[in-house]
Amino acid sequence: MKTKAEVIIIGGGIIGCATAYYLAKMGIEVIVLEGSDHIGNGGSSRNGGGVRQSGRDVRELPLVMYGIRNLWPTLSEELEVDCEYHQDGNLRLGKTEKHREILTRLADSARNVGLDVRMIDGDEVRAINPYLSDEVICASWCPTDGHANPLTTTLGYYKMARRLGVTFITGEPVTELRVIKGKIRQVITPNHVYEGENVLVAAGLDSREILTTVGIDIPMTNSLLECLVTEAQPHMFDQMLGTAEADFYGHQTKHGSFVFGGSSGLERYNKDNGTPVNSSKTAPCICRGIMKYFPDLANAKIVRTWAGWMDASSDGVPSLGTVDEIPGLYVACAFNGHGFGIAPAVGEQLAKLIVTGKTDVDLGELHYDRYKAKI
Amino acid sequence: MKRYDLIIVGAGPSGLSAGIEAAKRGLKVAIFDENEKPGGQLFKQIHKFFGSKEHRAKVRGFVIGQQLLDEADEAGVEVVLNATVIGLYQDKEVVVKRGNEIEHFKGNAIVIATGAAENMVTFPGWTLPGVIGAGAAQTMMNLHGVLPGKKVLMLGSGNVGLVVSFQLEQCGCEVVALVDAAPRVGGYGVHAAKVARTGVPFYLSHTIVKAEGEECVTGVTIAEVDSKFQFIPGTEKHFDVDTICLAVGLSPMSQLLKMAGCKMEDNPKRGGQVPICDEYGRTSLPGVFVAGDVSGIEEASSAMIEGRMAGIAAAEYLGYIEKKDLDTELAALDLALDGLRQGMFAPKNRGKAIEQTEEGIAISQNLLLHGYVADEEIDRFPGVTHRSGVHPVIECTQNIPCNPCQDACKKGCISIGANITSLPIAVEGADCINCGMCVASCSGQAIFLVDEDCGDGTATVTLPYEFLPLPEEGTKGKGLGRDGKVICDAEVVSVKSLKAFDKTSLLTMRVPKEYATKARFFKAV
Amino acid sequence: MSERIKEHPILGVQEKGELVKFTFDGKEIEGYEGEPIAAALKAAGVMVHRYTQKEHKPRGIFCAIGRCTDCVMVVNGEPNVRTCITPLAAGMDVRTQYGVSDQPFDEQ
Amino acid sequence: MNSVNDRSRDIGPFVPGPDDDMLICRCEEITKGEIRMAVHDGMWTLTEIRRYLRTGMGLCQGQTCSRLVKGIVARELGISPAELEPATSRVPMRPIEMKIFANEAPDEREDG
Repeated sequence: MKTKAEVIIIGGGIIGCATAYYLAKMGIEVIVLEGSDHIGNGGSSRNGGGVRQSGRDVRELPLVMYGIRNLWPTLSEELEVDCEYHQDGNLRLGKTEKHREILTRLADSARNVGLDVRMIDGDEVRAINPYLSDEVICASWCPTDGHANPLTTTLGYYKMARRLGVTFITGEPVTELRVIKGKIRQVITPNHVYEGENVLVAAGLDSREILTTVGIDIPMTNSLLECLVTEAQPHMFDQMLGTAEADFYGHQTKHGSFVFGGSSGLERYNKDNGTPVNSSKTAPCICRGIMKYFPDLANAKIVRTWAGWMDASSDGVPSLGTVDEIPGLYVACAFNGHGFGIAPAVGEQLAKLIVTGKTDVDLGELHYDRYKAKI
Repeated sequence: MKRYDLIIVGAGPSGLSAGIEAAKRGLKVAIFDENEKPGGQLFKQIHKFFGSKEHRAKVRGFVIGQQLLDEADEAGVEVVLNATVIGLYQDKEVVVKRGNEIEHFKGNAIVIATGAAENMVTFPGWTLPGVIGAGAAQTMMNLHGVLPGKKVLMLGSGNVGLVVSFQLEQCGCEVVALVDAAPRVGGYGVHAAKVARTGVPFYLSHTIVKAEGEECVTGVTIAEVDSKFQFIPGTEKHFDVDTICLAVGLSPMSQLLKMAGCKMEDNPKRGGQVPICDEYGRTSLPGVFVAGDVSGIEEASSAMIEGRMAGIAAAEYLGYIEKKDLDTELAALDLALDGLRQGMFAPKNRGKAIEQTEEGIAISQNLLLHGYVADEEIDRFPGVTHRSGVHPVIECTQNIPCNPCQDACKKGCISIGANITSLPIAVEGADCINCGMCVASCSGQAIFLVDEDCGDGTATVTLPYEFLPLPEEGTKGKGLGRDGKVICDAEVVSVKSLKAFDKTSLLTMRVPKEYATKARFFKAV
Repeated sequence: MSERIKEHPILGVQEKGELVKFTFDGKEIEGYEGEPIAAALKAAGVMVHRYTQKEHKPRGIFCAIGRCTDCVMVVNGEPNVRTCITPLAAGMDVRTQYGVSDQPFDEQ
Repeated sequence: MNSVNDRSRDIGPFVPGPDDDMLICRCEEITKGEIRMAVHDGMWTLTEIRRYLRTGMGLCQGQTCSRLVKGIVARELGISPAELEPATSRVPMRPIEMKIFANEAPDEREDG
């Protein structure tokens, strides 16, 4: 079994798979180590599928805008899989004046960095999506947002990277990184020692523990998110949806089912029993939330619910790029539940960074060492 | 949140049994079942059960279902129907869909008794309307009173395939063939024999090539397979049928346990994905128990005992009984369960080709290959004797755990002995009074009362008959051999339908005396 | 209704609810109140419950106990109703399901 | 416990079979050939197969096809079906209308 490569990537989620794919395209030898039994087993397979710019922190906006312009439109062809990418806009819905304030503030700051997003009133919302209830009084509207299928996209990156010769090893949880002669060198698992000149840590929440072994700490914690999916329904709409209150988000898939995510408000206190498990309270709460916005979906049957952990950082945006103090070490973690839409751009830019030392999009604001005390 | 001592998921034989035992020991018990009617598969099982008295042998499945319900009611078990358990969450929380709302409950202990689901096989056309599971056939005919089809091909010669084939015939369907890719009949020989003698041809080492039809099944082609299950060209056989029934095994329905985080294993001997548990159903999750098919595919009789064990174990877990009482009670049930797990169909013998009975008699190869014991093989079994006057002929040729015939005969004509799986012996010198109780009590319908020589060149054969219309005295027809082929003329000379026979009528036919040892079924012409 | 079992040798004559009228694709047919919709359709000789979304293939009763979901139809306007476990009621509007709609594919 | 699985292990080339067009997942209409091909594309666990192809993600949630899919994947990988972990089961065990899932019965304590 191969244990040496130019780049070792820790984490077989969409970030790890995409980076591996773009590296392999540049002719780089890569090993990807995944701790669980399955590729894409964390947030990559457990998210709502949003490919959106609106509602994001301005520090990560340039990266996601880059991806939507340059990568998403041709991704299905490139990965030879149907990523089910739809660019039909994102409605972020509001039901109160307080919601309007939140949405307006987010829209204003996004427009400042060049995003086409604007506030619209209830009637205009229903002109775009006639199924929404009268409770909706406003929304931010970003026509270039959309959604895609996170499962096929993640596994599509994996398939193509594997085809290009990337070695993927699952069931290999990393326990330690080792710096040798001042540079990152070894990646230790219970079974093997892997060696590479460059190491990317893209292991979601586990990144924190792994990075700790070389004295790097990224302040993040886990938070449970839950999703549900309905049976296939006749086609209704193609927009991605979210709400100011974040009580639910989601879209109708190509298959016809609706995928919705949401929360109960009790997530922070969820019991951590080793695997993300649904709370008995959340799905009913998400259903109640959805029905207020879409009364027509009351009869749609839920066929499945699932939960996943998001890696939440103290300031809500990821840590991305070079770890200056340890040559050869890179990080990509703490995506705060919105890592899917941004993943193609992250993978492509990280690959460039590792190979050339440069990126097209400035990653400066996402530097791992940015966390400061409040006073 | 509403809390019970014990929440049981599934009101089938094991769930009800667990509930009864737990409630009797003081536990507050609720059983949730998604179906409109309780009893699980019991209410579809219209044949008499095997086993001994303590296993409720010779009682029909649906009657056992009613008995269990009555006992549960008496013990104070709350049986909640139309109640779908949609999830088993942390802290032993059960969420139930009932009517147009969901309810949250907690159990101090939980018994999962969700039973099994049918396995399926694929062949071109397997998605056509008219291809159905054997369970679907049973549900339609025995619960809803609707014919599953008129001409049916059955795939699968295990007990389910055999029993359901017989049931199909009982409600008036024609079973055109019983097919299995295996080289030997998988279920009890007695079940096979009662189907074969009605004229159903068995095709072992055969499987379905394709189901035919555009909108629904109109026909089926089968072909012989070699030892690697590959079709042998030129062996194709076509049948016009409107229904293809699949009876190719069961898998434990253990999803709730996996969802709850129970340690699971894939155990082919137990039928697939099952929770890792001890002999009393304790899983890796404290206070979560399992019973019945969900922890390993067996018969309903074993499921009932496993259920009782889980119910008693739950009572001890919650402090309602002492550890020493638990040990005593479980030891007794262990014995009962052990009795059922003996014989050539015991779980430990799954997949083994048994050549000889426990008595050292060669197993009938014809029975394994064609579903019936050949005329020249039958005499070697101890239940088959020849003598003057009416006497029982017990065509029970495999070691299965069953002994009601021994108790049925008050004259001591039939002996099995202490070992419940032994072949019944027709006792020399005992005086048969032609009461017919043995014939009616045999769950395998394998006992006949024969008078080989009536003195006028004829013989009489009394056989169990569970079909409509019931022939009347004087009806002329044909005698069929064990293979279901017409072998002689026959006339019905007596028809007895006593309450004690429990719906098995005893039909006595007169045949030429040279057919006394061969004619085993009657068909009116 | 030749597909109904009039009398069963073991179970006798089964008790049924009241005979009621309902419609299948607009045609009026009869069934017993409370029995599964699928049983009433089977007794009336209906085999095809739906045509699949991708391949437009016919499907009907398969498991008859609400698990396989092959027998789903559009009932009173609601698609994906498991007819094998949904009790029949008088006046029900039962329609063949095409994909997830009651409109044939060429009209969707 | 997870076991090390090198996804570069040679499982041989994809060889088309005569029954590749056999439907396996009845709900989502996925064929044997699609499942076999997915294995050769690297989908080596039942969870990955499901996520990639939607087998077992339909109305019945895999109750009919999971055993069949398991057999096909195992054979393609040259391993025993028992070595393949079944895909996770999830709430709800049966499809449930949103309005019912949303409608939680009041707690008895609140009823008085």
